Amino acid sequence: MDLAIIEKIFAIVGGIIVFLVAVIAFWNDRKSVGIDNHVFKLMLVLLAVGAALAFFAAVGLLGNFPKAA
Amino acid sequence: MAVATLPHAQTADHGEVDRLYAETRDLRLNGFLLFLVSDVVLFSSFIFAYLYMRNTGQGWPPPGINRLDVAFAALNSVVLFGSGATMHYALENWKHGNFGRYAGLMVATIVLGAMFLCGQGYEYTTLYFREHVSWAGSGIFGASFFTLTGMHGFHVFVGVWYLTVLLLQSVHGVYTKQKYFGLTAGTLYWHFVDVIWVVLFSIFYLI
Amino acid sequence: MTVAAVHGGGIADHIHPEPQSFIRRYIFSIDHKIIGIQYIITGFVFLVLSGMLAELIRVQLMHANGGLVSNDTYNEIYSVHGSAMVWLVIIPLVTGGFGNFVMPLQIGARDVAFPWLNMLSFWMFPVAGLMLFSSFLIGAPVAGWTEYPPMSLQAGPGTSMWCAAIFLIGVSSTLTGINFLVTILKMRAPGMTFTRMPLFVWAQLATAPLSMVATTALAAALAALFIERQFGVPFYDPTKGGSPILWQHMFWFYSHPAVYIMILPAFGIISEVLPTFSRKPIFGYKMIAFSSVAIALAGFMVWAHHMFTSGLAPFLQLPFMILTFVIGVPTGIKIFSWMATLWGGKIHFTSSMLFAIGFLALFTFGGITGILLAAVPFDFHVHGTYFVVAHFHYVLVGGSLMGIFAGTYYWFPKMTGRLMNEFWGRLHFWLFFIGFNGTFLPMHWLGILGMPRRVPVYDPQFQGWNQFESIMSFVMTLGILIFFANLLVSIRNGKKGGANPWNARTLEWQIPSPPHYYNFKNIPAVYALPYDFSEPLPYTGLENELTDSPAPATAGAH
Amino acid sequence: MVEQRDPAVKLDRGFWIVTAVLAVLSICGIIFWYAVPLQHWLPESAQPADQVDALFAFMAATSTALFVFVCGYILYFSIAFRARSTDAPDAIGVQIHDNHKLEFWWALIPALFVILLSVLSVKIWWGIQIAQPNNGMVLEAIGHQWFYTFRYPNVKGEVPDEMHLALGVPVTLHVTSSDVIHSFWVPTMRLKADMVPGLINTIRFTPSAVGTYKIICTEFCGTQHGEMNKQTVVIQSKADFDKWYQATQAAHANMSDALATVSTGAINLAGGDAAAGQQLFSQKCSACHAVGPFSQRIVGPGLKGVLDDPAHPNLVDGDKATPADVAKILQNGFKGDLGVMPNQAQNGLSDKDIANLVAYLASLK
Repeated sequence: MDLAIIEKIFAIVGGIIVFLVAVIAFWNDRKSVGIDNHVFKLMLVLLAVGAALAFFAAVGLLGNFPKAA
Repeated sequence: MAVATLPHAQTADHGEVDRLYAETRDLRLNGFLLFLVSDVVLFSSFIFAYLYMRNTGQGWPPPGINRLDVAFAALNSVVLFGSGATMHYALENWKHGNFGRYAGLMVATIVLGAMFLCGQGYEYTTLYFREHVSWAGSGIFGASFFTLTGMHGFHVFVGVWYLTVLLLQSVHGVYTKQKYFGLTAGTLYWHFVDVIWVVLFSIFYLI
Repeated sequence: MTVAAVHGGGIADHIHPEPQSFIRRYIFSIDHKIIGIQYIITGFVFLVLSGMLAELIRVQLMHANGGLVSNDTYNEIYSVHGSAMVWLVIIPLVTGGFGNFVMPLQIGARDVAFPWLNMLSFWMFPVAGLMLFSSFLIGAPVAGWTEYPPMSLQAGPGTSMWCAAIFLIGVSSTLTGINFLVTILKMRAPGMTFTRMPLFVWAQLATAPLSMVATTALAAALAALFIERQFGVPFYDPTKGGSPILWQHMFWFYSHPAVYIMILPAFGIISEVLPTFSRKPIFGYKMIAFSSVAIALAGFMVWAHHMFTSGLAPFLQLPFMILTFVIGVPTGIKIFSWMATLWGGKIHFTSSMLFAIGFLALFTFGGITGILLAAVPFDFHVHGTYFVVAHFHYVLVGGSLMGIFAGTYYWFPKMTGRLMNEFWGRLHFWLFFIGFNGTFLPMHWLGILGMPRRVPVYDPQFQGWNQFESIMSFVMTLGILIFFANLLVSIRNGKKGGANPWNARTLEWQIPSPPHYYNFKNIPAVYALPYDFSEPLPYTGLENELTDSPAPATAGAH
Repeated sequence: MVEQRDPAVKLDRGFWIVTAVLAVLSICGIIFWYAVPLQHWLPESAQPADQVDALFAFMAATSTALFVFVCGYILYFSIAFRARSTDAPDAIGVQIHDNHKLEFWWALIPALFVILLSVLSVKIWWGIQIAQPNNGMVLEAIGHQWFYTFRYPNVKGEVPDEMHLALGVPVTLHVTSSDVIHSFWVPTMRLKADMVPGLINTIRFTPSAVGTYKIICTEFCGTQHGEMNKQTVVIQSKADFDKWYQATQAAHANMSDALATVSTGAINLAGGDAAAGQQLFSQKCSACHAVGPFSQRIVGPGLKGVLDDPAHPNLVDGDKATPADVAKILQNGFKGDLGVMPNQAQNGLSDKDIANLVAYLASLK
């Protein structure tokens, strides 16, 4: 199989897993207090966003594609 | 002078020592967060420089340079983001006293971080040898891409070592279930490195 | 007042025995007081060095055709003069020097939050200074303290040295900012709420985030310049696709807030000196405190007013112009409040007070010319001329340096236990004040009439005024020499001052001079603002500070 | 207790006398700046200068008034409220903390002043940046280390030494630089624009007084920056200007429109290495030129087939392009309808580099 396709499949699967893990971790932590925990929650949200971006890039909805000439 | 010989550890009871720990931890936590803020500013400045140069009106990427490979970068990003998740759960497990699972997740984090670095190395060599894109020789594209991702890679590299040291420290009993500021700092740092990559990934590969 | 109340908020004392060896005590000390004095001594050494460069500049400009040094040497001299005055004199003195010595004492803390980091910050500073001055050996930077590319890309190897030195001092500044911010936010004595903090602490609180954030942006710009010079990686070189304007954006994004890093602590010093010697509460405490913060915030949004002529899109000029005008409002409020503090006082004209009053006049002038420069149409005329030179010397010498002198006369007794000589202090003031105005006032006019800055030779029609300025600069220098002589003699032979020679009311004056290693035997509790002369002191827990009784066994260990 | 701490503010006669004196002094200052405007010391030579002077007069007058009041009160308070030798050593001043009414007013006054100044500055900014006539004669000024040159429409090459302008004819002046940052400042015009390499800044004005006026560089540009104030703007009547313009046109008729050259000899193109040329192209040329057809422009045209595609007009001498022609452009630079290309002095190409590049371009078909 083409290397690029393997890369994409891994990225898609990994993106979904990381997204779910980050969201679940955020949900478990949602009531925690303290400045460190607040920062952690913010970071988890951004992590989920990052995972989503990677997922969309891998499925081809986002990213650098040659513009239609 | 009397103050010079204060035997505080003898006079203070155990509860006071704990309170003192909480307070120094509070100072260190605030200091560490502010350090991360200044690091964010450092990255932001370079990101500003990149966006500024990118918008000086010659199209991007500049002629003669191919677009970056999104698929591989997405995979590599997922590796780094995954390490963020494992790191988060490592700290959670430490807090709950599951030291075994903590160690496993830490090792996973370190391995994933190292994998990200290898991926970046692979990407750099591909760019350099196959596409002839280099730091100094490819105009503002090479300058901004390699400077920013290199700076981030350096942070990851430092982070991998930092986490390794933390793991060894925790194996040797430097931290306890109650007192683990070093691990909190390590987790904050690692999350910070991840989140910077979210931004870099978006501005280099997605837009 | 219970013991618990006194100790209740005491936070994170660094309880180590006082070091006894000379090196750990005076060289690699982690005591904020020693570090503050180290900053002040080092800063004054660099003040002498860059003051000598300033005199070389003035001697060169005695004649329209120059003649003292070659053009290139002249360019090196003023570039190092500017860089050193900003980064090695004013910023370290007002933040590292007075901030370190005074701020923890004023908030009732035993040290800053990270004493070891504080020592590290300090030791970066002389190293950076030596690097900057030794760049003369390999061809110092020539493009002024702003180092605009492409000039700075072509200049000699000293420019890379300059980058490294400023980067180092920037890291030091950032670390100090972090340190102070945590100290002020977390380590105040119990009862010292935000609205009970002395105004010098407020000034440091407004400055610390500026040093932390803005200096990091400068570090990025410097790193890029260094990389481009050493490895040819294009950021700023237009022939390789880079943009010289990018440097200007990044540089001024730091250097405009840097102006406030330099002036806000001086505001703080003035706000301590004026009430003490007027025997009156500071007028409009909250307005002064909040306007410091407002100035610090607004300082991040006006950087491009340094770039009106460099090709900024016309419609971008407007917001930067108007925001710059707006900064005049909080500044004006401060000046009016200081003025009102004098009204109805019992003013004692100590040297410190003379400098504070001189500061008011000169800073007002410099602030007004700043408003003039912010108006885009007028800036088109005077940008890059001696008008600008005059403006920022009024703000930085007439403002910050006068504040530093006021602070030195004011806190010298606290640092050494001895007073400085008042007669020589007053002579210093008058020579300095007259010499300063004689040197810099005519520059406004020269700039408007057509004298560009950074020139070793100039149009002969300006020679008369330049000679007058040079002569007046000697008067100013004489004043500074008197100051240093006074300082050196007073350390050994000054009159003993006791704990509180000025009858001042902030916390640092309630403990012995010089303070002992832990500052406070007991951390005091604070009940009100310090500036109320008709009331008893608003502190409890200080009863034992001035007696010989040993500290209670719990002092230090909460 | 409260009364003692915050006594009612009483302003005595001395205060009002001083206020009156300061008011008189301020008015004198204001009259001074309007009676003796900037023009008195520094003549005006272009149309927006009068607006800048008006703004300056306003700002100088109001700031003088403000400064007189601040300094006057500081001086008066210092004298009137000095501690006297008859006072008890622990005597204290009037214990006033705040006066919200007063603070409101003195926050409002600078705010109003700022609003007024903003309105005036924006109006004059509009007059300088936006409202200037757009139909002006388009000129260019180019900064070099350490002199200026000028370009006129239909005059080949660059005009050295003096910049000639016609009285009353609007001018659109584009400024740029060939090396480092310079600045173009004519003090009598009250106008300035930085000359930034790679960037074109524009100022527009209408010459308004016949005479010879200095051009001064205000951005540090190297060793002889201080001597970059010798050249002048010559404003002449329309008839005199036309005479000069025609004479210059004739004198420059045989000049090349290419920029000044460094090495003048023909370049030996033998042994050019196309692979090295490709590398160079990606570094030096690709910012402005695509490897595509002639019509694919970035800054300059696409260069695919530059030596055999008939779509490429010959830029040098009108014949079919030869490798020597391309080398000549790389060597001498180019200026014309298609844009500006730097010459050898600016692009930093060695003769060998040029040979390599030509070989690479010849390989694109």
